[in-house]
Amino acid sequence: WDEPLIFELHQPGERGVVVPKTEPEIEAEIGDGFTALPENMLRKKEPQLPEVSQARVLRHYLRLSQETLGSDFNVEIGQGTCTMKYIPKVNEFLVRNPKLTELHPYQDESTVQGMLAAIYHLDLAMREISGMDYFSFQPSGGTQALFAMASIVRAKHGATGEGEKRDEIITTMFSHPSQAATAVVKGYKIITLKPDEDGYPRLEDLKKVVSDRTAGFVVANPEDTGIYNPRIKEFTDIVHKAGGICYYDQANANGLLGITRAKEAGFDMCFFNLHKTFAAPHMCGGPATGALGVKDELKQFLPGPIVECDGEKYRLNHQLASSIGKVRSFHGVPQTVLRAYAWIRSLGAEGLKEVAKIAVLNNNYLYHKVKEIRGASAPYVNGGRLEQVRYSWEQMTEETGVTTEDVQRRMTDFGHHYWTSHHPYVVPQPFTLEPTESYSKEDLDEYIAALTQISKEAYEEPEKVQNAPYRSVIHKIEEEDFLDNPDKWAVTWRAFLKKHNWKEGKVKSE
Amino acid sequence: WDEPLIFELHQPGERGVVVPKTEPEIEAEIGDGFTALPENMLRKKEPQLPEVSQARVLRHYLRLSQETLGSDFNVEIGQGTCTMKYIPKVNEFLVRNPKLTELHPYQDESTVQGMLAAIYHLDLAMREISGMDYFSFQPSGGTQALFAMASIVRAKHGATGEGEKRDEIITTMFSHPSQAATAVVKGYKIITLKPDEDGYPRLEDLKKVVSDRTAGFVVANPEDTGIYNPRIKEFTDIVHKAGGICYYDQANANGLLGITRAKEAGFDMCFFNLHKTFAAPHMCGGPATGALGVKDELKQFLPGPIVECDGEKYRLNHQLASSIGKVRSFHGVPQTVLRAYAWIRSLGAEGLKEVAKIAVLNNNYLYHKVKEIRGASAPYVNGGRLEQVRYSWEQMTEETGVTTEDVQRRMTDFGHHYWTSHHPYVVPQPFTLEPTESYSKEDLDEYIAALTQISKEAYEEPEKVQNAPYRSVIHKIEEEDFLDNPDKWAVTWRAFLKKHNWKEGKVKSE
Amino acid sequence: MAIEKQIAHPYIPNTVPEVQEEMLREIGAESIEELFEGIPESLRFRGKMDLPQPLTEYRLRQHVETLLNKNKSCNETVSFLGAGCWQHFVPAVCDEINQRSEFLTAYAGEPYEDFGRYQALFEYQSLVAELVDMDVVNVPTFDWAQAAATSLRMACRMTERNEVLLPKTIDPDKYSMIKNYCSPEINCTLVNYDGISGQIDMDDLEEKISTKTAAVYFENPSFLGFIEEKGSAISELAHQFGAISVVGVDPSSLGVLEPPSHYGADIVCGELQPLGMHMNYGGGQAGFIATRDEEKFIKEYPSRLFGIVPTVKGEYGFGDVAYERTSFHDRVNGKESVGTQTALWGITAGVYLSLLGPHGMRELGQTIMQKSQYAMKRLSMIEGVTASRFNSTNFKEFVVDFNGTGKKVEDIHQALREKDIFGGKDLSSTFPELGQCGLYCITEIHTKDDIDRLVKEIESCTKKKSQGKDDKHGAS
Amino acid sequence: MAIEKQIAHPYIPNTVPEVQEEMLREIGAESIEELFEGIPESLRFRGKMDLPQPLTEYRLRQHVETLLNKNKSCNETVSFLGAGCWQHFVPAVCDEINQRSEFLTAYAGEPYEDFGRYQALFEYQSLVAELVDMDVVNVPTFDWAQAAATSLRMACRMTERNEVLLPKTIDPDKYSMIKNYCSPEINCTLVNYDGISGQIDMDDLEEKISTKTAAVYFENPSFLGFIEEKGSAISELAHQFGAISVVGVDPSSLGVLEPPSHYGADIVCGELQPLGMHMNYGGGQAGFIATRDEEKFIKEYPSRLFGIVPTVKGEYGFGDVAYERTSFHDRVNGKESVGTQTALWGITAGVYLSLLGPHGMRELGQTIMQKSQYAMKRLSMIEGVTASRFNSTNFKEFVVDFNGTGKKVEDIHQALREKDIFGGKDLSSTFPELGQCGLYCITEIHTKDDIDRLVKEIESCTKKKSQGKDDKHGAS
Repeated sequence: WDEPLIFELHQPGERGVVVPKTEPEIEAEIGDGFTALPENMLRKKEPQLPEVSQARVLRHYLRLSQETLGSDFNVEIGQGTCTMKYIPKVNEFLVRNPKLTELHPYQDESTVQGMLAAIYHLDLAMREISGMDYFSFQPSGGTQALFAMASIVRAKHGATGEGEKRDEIITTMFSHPSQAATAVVKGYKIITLKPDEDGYPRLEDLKKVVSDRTAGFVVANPEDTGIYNPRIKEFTDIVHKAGGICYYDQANANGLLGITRAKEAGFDMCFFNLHKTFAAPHMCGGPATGALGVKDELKQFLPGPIVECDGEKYRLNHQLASSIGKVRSFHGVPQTVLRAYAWIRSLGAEGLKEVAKIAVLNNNYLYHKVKEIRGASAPYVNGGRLEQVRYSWEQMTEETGVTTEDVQRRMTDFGHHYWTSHHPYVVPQPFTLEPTESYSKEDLDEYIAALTQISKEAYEEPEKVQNAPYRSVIHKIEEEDFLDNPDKWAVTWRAFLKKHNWKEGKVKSE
Repeated sequence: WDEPLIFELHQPGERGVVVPKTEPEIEAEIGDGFTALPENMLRKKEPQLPEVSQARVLRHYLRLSQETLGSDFNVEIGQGTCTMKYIPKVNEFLVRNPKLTELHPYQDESTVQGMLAAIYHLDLAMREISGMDYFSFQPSGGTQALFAMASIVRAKHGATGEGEKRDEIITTMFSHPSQAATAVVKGYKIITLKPDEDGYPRLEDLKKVVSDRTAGFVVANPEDTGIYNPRIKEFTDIVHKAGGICYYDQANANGLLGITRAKEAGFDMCFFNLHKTFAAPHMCGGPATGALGVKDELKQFLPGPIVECDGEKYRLNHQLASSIGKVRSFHGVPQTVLRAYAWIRSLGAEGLKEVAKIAVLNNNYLYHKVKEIRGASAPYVNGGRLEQVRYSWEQMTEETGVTTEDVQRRMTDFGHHYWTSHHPYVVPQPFTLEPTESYSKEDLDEYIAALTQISKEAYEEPEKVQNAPYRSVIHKIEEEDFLDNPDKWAVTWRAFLKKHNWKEGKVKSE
Repeated sequence: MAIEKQIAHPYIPNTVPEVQEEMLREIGAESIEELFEGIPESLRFRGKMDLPQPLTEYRLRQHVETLLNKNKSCNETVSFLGAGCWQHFVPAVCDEINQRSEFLTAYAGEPYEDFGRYQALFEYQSLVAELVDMDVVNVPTFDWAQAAATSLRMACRMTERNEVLLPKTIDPDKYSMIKNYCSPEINCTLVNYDGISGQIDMDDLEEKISTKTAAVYFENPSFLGFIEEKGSAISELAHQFGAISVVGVDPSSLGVLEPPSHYGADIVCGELQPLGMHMNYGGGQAGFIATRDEEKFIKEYPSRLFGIVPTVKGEYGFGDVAYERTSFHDRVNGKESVGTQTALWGITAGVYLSLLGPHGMRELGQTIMQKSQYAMKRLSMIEGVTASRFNSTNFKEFVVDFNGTGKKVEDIHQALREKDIFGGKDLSSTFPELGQCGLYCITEIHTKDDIDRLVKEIESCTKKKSQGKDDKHGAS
Repeated sequence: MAIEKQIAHPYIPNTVPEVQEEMLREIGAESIEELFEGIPESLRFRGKMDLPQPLTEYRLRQHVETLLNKNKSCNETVSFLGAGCWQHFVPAVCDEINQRSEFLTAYAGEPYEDFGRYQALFEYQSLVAELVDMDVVNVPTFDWAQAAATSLRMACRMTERNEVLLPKTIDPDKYSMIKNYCSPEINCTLVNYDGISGQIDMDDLEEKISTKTAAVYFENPSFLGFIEEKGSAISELAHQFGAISVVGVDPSSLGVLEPPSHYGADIVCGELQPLGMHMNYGGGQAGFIATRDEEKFIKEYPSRLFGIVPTVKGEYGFGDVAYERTSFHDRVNGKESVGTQTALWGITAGVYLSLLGPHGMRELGQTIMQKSQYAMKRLSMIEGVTASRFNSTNFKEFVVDFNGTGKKVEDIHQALREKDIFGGKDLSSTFPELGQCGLYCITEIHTKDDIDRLVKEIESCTKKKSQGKDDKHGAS
């Protein structure tokens, strides 16, 4: 499709929809409704929204949808650390039920017993999976869960009078940026442990940095590299000894279900992304849920309300003793809670463990095969990866000049998605793959074949890769100035119209 | 996508879904359930269905969906006579309601009052629109409605003892093939009236062929040409005088809503395709509804049951005196009945008339513009078209060798669909366009631009058009032998595997 | 700033006056009314249609939902209705695919723009072919009844004869449809059934068959739920007389039952609704016809048959096999007629079979057999009740005989309905020779609890011999 | 032919043993267990998780539907709940688009494979920009509360100050979220409201504002539903002290109310849920932030901001504007944090605004004003009831004062619930100074009948002064 912007479809007088109207009786009694309005508050100039008929709006967005590569459509293993797994269709039908979509968050508890039951039973399941004692599903994303955990750390030390003193949070290099970023928002200084030559954080480094200024320790395990730190209990012990709180970034716990738990590794809190490990969809980037679990002694700090059950009726407990307040309005994202609940119910305990086993099998198979591709490598320890791996094209880039970003664009031509890494690029020319349990050997082989082909091209005709893509909706973007120059950037169509008049040059499709 | 056939995705052991199981208690009591089965009736060899995981099945069919150009996605004006109009999304959500989808057709009337009410009220609306007295929604398509009408003609004459004698049905050239074909099934001989130089059937021709062998007269008006026969009442009068029954093919009545009716034109029966004029979707070709309306005296012949109302309760009347029986099981396609009802309720009487007016406006605009394209013409009378027109590329073909089928393939490259005509091609190098009320002037201009461009190509570089398409999922088909040679045709994958071994040559996409 | 009274309808973009004027200018007309001049005044409808006021989208939704809420659906109750439309498990993926805008709104495109539609329908043909173990399957027709009627017409054309035999246990509604479709040229005759087993009475069949017989039609399982065991013998007899053996089949049985092609069927037809279609108050029906890959069969199909055909680049393309036989090609001499039928249900059935695979189909069949046998066994324990009425093996459906209870089916079902149970189809008027019987259906969706509850409620309402209608007020 | 007990799970293709063996052979491992060797035995969980048995798809659906049927939804009743989550008309096209598999399952692709996602979000930004009449809008954040909290943090960074002022009429839950998000570095102070009008007490504001003030935050309409009229004066005062004016807004009002940018707002934030999202028990929330197109604002956004950027062929491409400010780029020095938030709701809000257009938004606002004024008028006719409690103009919500009835809100609402009416939010514990008051919400979906019924039922339950709880048994 060569689909214009919605504003370009503007035809004055057209309508997409008619909103319910005021009854004539009310209009007769009340008038136009504006009389009561202070003159200065009445909008004088209509918003310059486009006027488009319903069919054309639908066609527009349907076409845009077809120009989007949802994970339902491809072998979506290129977004390592994000656990792009199969989103069961039945769950999507379940969350479209008006008995969920048309619930108001302030309805009386007696009218939402079904939803509260689902929340409560997911809590029970999460406790089994993690070994934690209580869960809150309010954080609507991993970042918000990390923020909530940093807030709890702050509140906990605040409660013991150490809030001011303990102002450092320790993290590691191969972790999600939000671990550090959310702690910074809560006023913490960040101490980052670097990996050793095998990719593990060093116990000695940790020992050096812990002190009575240590507020907390946040880490993922395995980290983005897929490497599991076997000494994690020693890490948490050291932090505990120094008076710090250990919290576990389990955004992606796909290789660990039923295998190992936060509790045994000594963590005080953890969170799971329901939109990753628990098969809720990513929805272009949310809404999502970061399910936050804590041990008993931290329950009082949870954002409220949480759901409790007296054996018969479910109720909302708003009265947590030292709650950090709220991190998101109402009850988080109940649709995603229900999805995760449904997913767990479709697998059971054995099924969850099977998920972990196949995720790890798939990842090791992929790891084995990718390492055989010319110019590709997997830095750090040989073997020992769980559910994902951060790879490197360092050698290929040195030998051909083709970078990981070039490969990324070229992968589009094969119908694949491919992600590099968070910044900073500790691993040079990185790419991060995570096959999850959802993909078959044949799927993995297809992805591997594409990488192999691109490597071949890089060595034989590098400009082919460098000028990619060729079969995308658009060609290669020339971005620099349009994104970083305040005179050129345009975050909205109105800003674009003010700054540029560049429609002419646009390539028209046939 | 270069998506294989589903059979090529077979991986023994994979599963798409698990069906509900037998409880262990039942299994304990009954055993495997096969003991009771006569040995000769137990299936020995499993059906050779593919084994595929759920995600892969979903991916497969989603990709096929993207390779299908639904009318939601394009300016779907190329399927003239089929009234491809906007399918309101709200109606689709309404028919997904379990209160409809999970109804069994033999439920007690007391448990389906809502559905019966919808059927009844659609009947009332159809009566207003047509002037007929009763409607049956059992025929599930226009062809079946035409068949039902031919059956009623037969039954009616049978009732008066003229069943054997009256064995001719008169129709016209520019009508749907099913008019003749269904009458043939009912044992009738077909007499076809040819158009005069202006495209009208001749009254004199009709007079020549009517006799006491005339069973009925079936016609569309306007016909496929979009030309309305203003003397239609004279036609029906002549047939009535000869003792024949007149039935009206209103498959497409889009230009007539609120403008003129079957009753005034003297018809005894008519039918509307709810999936055309009344905005139910075509669904790749059904299920659909041909709403069949009759005048009072033919009610007793209707296929049963029909819905009646005593002012309070709705009931099914199975006891029509001389019913032809049934033409389709149960109550037709109730989803489509509900869609049509919803569509009418969203427009009202004025809205329906507006539909006709804009459909005719759009068509005349298109007619005016297409005639200006080099090599294109609209045979027969100048002007006077209602909602569709059959055009001709005769001149262009003569001058360039480019045929209407070439244009058809080339239109795909522009994201458009384009239909030629039913057989036989009375109009040479035909194409039939019907813009309906759903498309804006801008949409029409886009379609016209594509036709204009192709005409230009035909005159400048004809082979470009002849070798099209270039941007389709596939290239030009070389069909002849594979479709008409019994040694080569393959209607199923298993037949294909037996006859051909041609996988190797298949072009692989990147 | 009052609300505009005259606004463009969301479904009709060109209600905008300025655009209309521009278009009229282009056409050279003064008004839209002028464009209707071809319709004489005497035919113009100048009244106002008596239709309710238009509703906005929200109010429409409210209105229709209020209407539908007056229905009580089978998933709010436990239903044992079958008789040609069955409540099965519909995988969510089936719904997702047939709700896709692309498939929902596609129609008659060429394999270039509608490639996916062609491939999906070709796959559907191929999948059903595996199920029935035959090489040709059509793009689906309206329903089983239509498929059977067309199969019989195909047989008549092939044999150039005009008599067909059908079993007396056939669904009367289906028979009425077939009869109308076959009349006036083809005579339909019913063959008696054995009173004990329900099976076709071979003596009667032998008596009625002749060299005028074009086809013998029977079903497996039969309408009354039992398995017709003598398929081979029936087919052989038909073949002896030069007739075609046509067998109608419920495909949900084909994971466990032999396909008719294995006992001599020349044409197999049946109903696709069990393969992924919701019941939709009967709107989920779709029929299929399957044959061997022989020219004499293919030439007689009225339906479209999509076949593989290569492109200039050697890709798989698709097209209509033997198009010239259709009424699209020749409206008078084509085979019967073709038009919009039930393509979307064909695609959906393909999705269903892809999801279930051979194991799923076998488990489906086995589960149905186990549960229905359990239900029959338990029902037969009720005093005065026998299930099945016939002494044959059943699949999915069976006749429950209430004659021994002294109660009418109607009253029993009324009592069940008050307990939110929909009993089976009442056969008392359509099969009067059976007296007070009902056709009950058990599929994989029924649980042991559902069945036990049915048994309990029937027990309770047949026991109270004299109370009769008073029960009604005891309902919860 | 028994049912296989061990079968591959439909969600996990590689449970097939043969495939597993082949993969292990390739890896060079003996078993899958071996791949977990990196996890020490002491950390291994060797127990069995106590989870219920797995359900097949059909049973899962039955189970969850049974659960959800225990809920009573707002479209089975008449609900007057608002307070941050509102029941509006959701066009079917919005649902269709956000249920599309493509958008549902997309995530973090590049503009090459996810072009549609980028364009749809860019359009959303552009459409909201028109609504608020500002040039920059972000990819949406979690909700209004988060948008407000981030707006305040942006203001603090821009001014290098750490005190913010907020109105005492703010939603207490939102305030608790903002406070936690701002602590420990930023101090939040509440400004009193005028007891009669509810408007911000300008004297108190003048007293509390200083050159330490980073931002003054207020809302329009306010949490309690009235329109804050002195926007210009407040903004001017803020600017005098070098502070940023931050205004939170309900976008459903912006077809009729002036956008905050017209009365001095520097940062506008708000809630997108009214623009096409179902309530979803609170799961429909999404926040936006808008500013002028100035570098000093853009540099402080933590969110992604998609901008247009040309391709080598001159097509529209899209990319992240000023990416270096984000925590994705710099985890320690980036602005706050960014991650998965509510992109799908952003896309949906774009669809909604495209459908309504300027006229639809105006009609929406006007309809809400008319109907809510009607409701206030009628409610005020009830003895002892005043609506609104505050002497200002309201939009959509208003405070109903029950103090004169001698009844507790809780009891009135309980009585209403028995009539299938959900009364508004009880304010008695969160705004104790108001006594027995409720926050009621009227949108375009309410009919005159709905409102009249509410009035009648309140009348009836407030009249019966002494009967109290006995009412309960009168429910239908």
